[in-house]
Amino acid sequence: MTSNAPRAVLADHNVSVGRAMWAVVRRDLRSSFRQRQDLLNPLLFFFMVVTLFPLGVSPEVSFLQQAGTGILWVAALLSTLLSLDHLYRHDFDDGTLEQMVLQPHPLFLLVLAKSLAHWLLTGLPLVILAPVLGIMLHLEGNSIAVLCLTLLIGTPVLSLIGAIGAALTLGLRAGGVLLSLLIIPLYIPVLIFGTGTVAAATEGAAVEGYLALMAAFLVLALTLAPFAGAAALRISLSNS
Amino acid sequence: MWTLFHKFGSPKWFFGIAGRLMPWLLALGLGLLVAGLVWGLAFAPKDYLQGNSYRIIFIHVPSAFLAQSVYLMMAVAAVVTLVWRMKLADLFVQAVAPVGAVLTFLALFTGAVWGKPTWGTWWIWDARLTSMLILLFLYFGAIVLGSAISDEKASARAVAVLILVGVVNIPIIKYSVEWWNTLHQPATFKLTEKPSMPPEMWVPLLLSVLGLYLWFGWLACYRMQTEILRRERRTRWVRELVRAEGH
Amino acid sequence: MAFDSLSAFLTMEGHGSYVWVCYCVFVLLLTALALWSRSRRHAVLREQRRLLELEESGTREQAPAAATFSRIHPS
Amino acid sequence: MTEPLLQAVDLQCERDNRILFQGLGVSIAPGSITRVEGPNGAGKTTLLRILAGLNDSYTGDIRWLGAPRHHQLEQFLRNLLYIGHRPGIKPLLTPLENLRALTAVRRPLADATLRQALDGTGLHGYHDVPCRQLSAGQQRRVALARLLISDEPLWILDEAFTALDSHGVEGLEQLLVQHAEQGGAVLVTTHHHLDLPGMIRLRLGRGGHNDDQ
Repeated sequence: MTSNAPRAVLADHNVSVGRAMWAVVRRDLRSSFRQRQDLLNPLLFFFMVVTLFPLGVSPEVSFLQQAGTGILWVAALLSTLLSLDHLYRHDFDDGTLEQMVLQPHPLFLLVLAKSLAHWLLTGLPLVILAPVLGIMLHLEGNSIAVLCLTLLIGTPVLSLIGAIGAALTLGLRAGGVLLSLLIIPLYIPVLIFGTGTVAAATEGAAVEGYLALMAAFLVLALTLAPFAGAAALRISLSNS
Repeated sequence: MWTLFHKFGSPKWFFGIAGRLMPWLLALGLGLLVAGLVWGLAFAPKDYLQGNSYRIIFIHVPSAFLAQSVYLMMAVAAVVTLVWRMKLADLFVQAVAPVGAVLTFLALFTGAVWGKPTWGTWWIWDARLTSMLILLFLYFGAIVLGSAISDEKASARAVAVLILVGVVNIPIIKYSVEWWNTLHQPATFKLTEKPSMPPEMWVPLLLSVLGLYLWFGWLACYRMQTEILRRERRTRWVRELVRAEGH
Repeated sequence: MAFDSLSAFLTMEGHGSYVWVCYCVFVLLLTALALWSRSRRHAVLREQRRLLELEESGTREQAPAAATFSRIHPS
Repeated sequence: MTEPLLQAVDLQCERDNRILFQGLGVSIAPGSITRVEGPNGAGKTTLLRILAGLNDSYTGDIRWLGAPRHHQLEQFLRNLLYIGHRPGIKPLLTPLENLRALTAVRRPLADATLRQALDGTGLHGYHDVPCRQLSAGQQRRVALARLLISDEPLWILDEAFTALDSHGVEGLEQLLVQHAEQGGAVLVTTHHHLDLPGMIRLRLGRGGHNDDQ
């Protein structure tokens, strides 16, 4: 080559990680609001599953009061699972996911942003809808308040752990069912503490300790799950 | 050091070593297992509280022990897979996952059958059995995910991530299930937790635990060898081996 | 021996069926695992041998035929 | 001799028990345009994905500016613009929103600049229509608009000319040449007839030298 061979000019402008994360959240929110039906589906599912119990078991007040918390928690868990299948699927199909992995930022933070967007779009609406269903299941005011609190702490954990499963089953046939099989066992502690805390509150016991424990779960999930999710994402994309 | 590591990680080296170890593992394992079980079945004294049904302990406890340690071993192998990408570690996970699931099932089954004469019911939502059930689910997850991904390397790495997530969760699951159990039924009578066991009981138990571990070692070696034969088709030594076995 | 007779050993004071079922299932499953692993080994060896023979007979050496994209007319 | 931007040494990739390529060396210098060629199934896309850092099931060394790539992954990614088969365009968002989302994480630009880039790829008047209402070629153009405002020196374009009309192909060819003249480097695959001055060809054979060894 000659001495006046061209020299590459490297890109010098860098964007902060926070802005990159915000861009991920904003894009997810925006494209979800263009397709509002998808936002409504988990909520409708939540509502319908809860309705099945009075119809299928018993509409008696005593039964509903006793089982109501469990029903609401299980239904919330199932509708989260249902929505998780879409977490990466559309991004995977249109290539957005590849572009996300190629962003010059730590991938686990972008995974965290995706999980946050998912929670805002499904977990939070479930928490907001829960009191209405709680009243329909004849739960007491105090129980409903504690229930919402446990859901508020618990549903982000569901989104964070679920994101790992969604990344692992990316691009697989029957990914949705597979996702549930992988993730349900990991959801059990959250379910136990979510319902257990409400049960304790109904009996009049102090629940601060249990809530703190659930918060500890949340912190643990926040710190560990994005790393596992990022690793899983790289593996799945590598294989596609 | 690094070359040594690679040497120990080479499938060919492992195949040879495993072949030499396996007869010993099998003989010793079966010997100890039979000794422990016969002793436990016929010679150990009757338990004054539960009568003869306690003899199930000699298979329940080894199965449960092994079921849990196999998952832990898989987790260690998963770390090796992800960090050093050692072939043997992938092979190990793939070879032993179904074995672990069967052992977990055995622990559950024997626990349930034990429950019938002890509590008068086949299944009880006791903390131990419930955690075992969840462990079985975790095994299923790993097996199903492994078979759903066709590319071997990607499959091994995805399963490794899942197992690591699972192993972080196991203590949390255990703790929460125990807490849940006390919430719903105050602890009454626990399987296997006896204040003091006479040597006539714990020695055969120890023998059968050891025996089952060794037997597992044999089976794991055998299954890993099979996997090596399947995957290393292109290498010359496997070809020669296959050719030799054929005649 | 913890039992007086063979029948006592078999019945175990009413708990015999439970104990024996457990032991039988245990032995059965362990044997099944071993046998299954064995049949898998044989299947793998058979498959490898087939591939090896296929390669040695030279079938695989031939380059794949180029696509012609000519229409097929079934009779 | 200028130092290559991206360099791969002794690259080997095996997929589903089939060796796609082995002993492959790739060197991408500033000012070069490299075209990866080969029949279907030869591993063109896989090679591009490996070089872009999307696929890590390979053995061999990949170096960025002379140092191992994984030691400076973020810097590498910042200087890489990759457009794949699936170009990363969300069908529910408009071209402008898509372009904004794609550039915001690298170098935020004013909307006016983004609109100019969209105009430059012939999308004038379509800036605010959801992409799912656009044709395949138009969607491709949304992705290609990134090239007009790119400050990344290394472009990796998989099937770059797919769905483009002849006018679009011509424009893109000029853009690639111009990028190379300014010190950038381009790596492309395409089934189009592409013959640019000074273009390097990298040929992947079907099956290559796999099987017996």
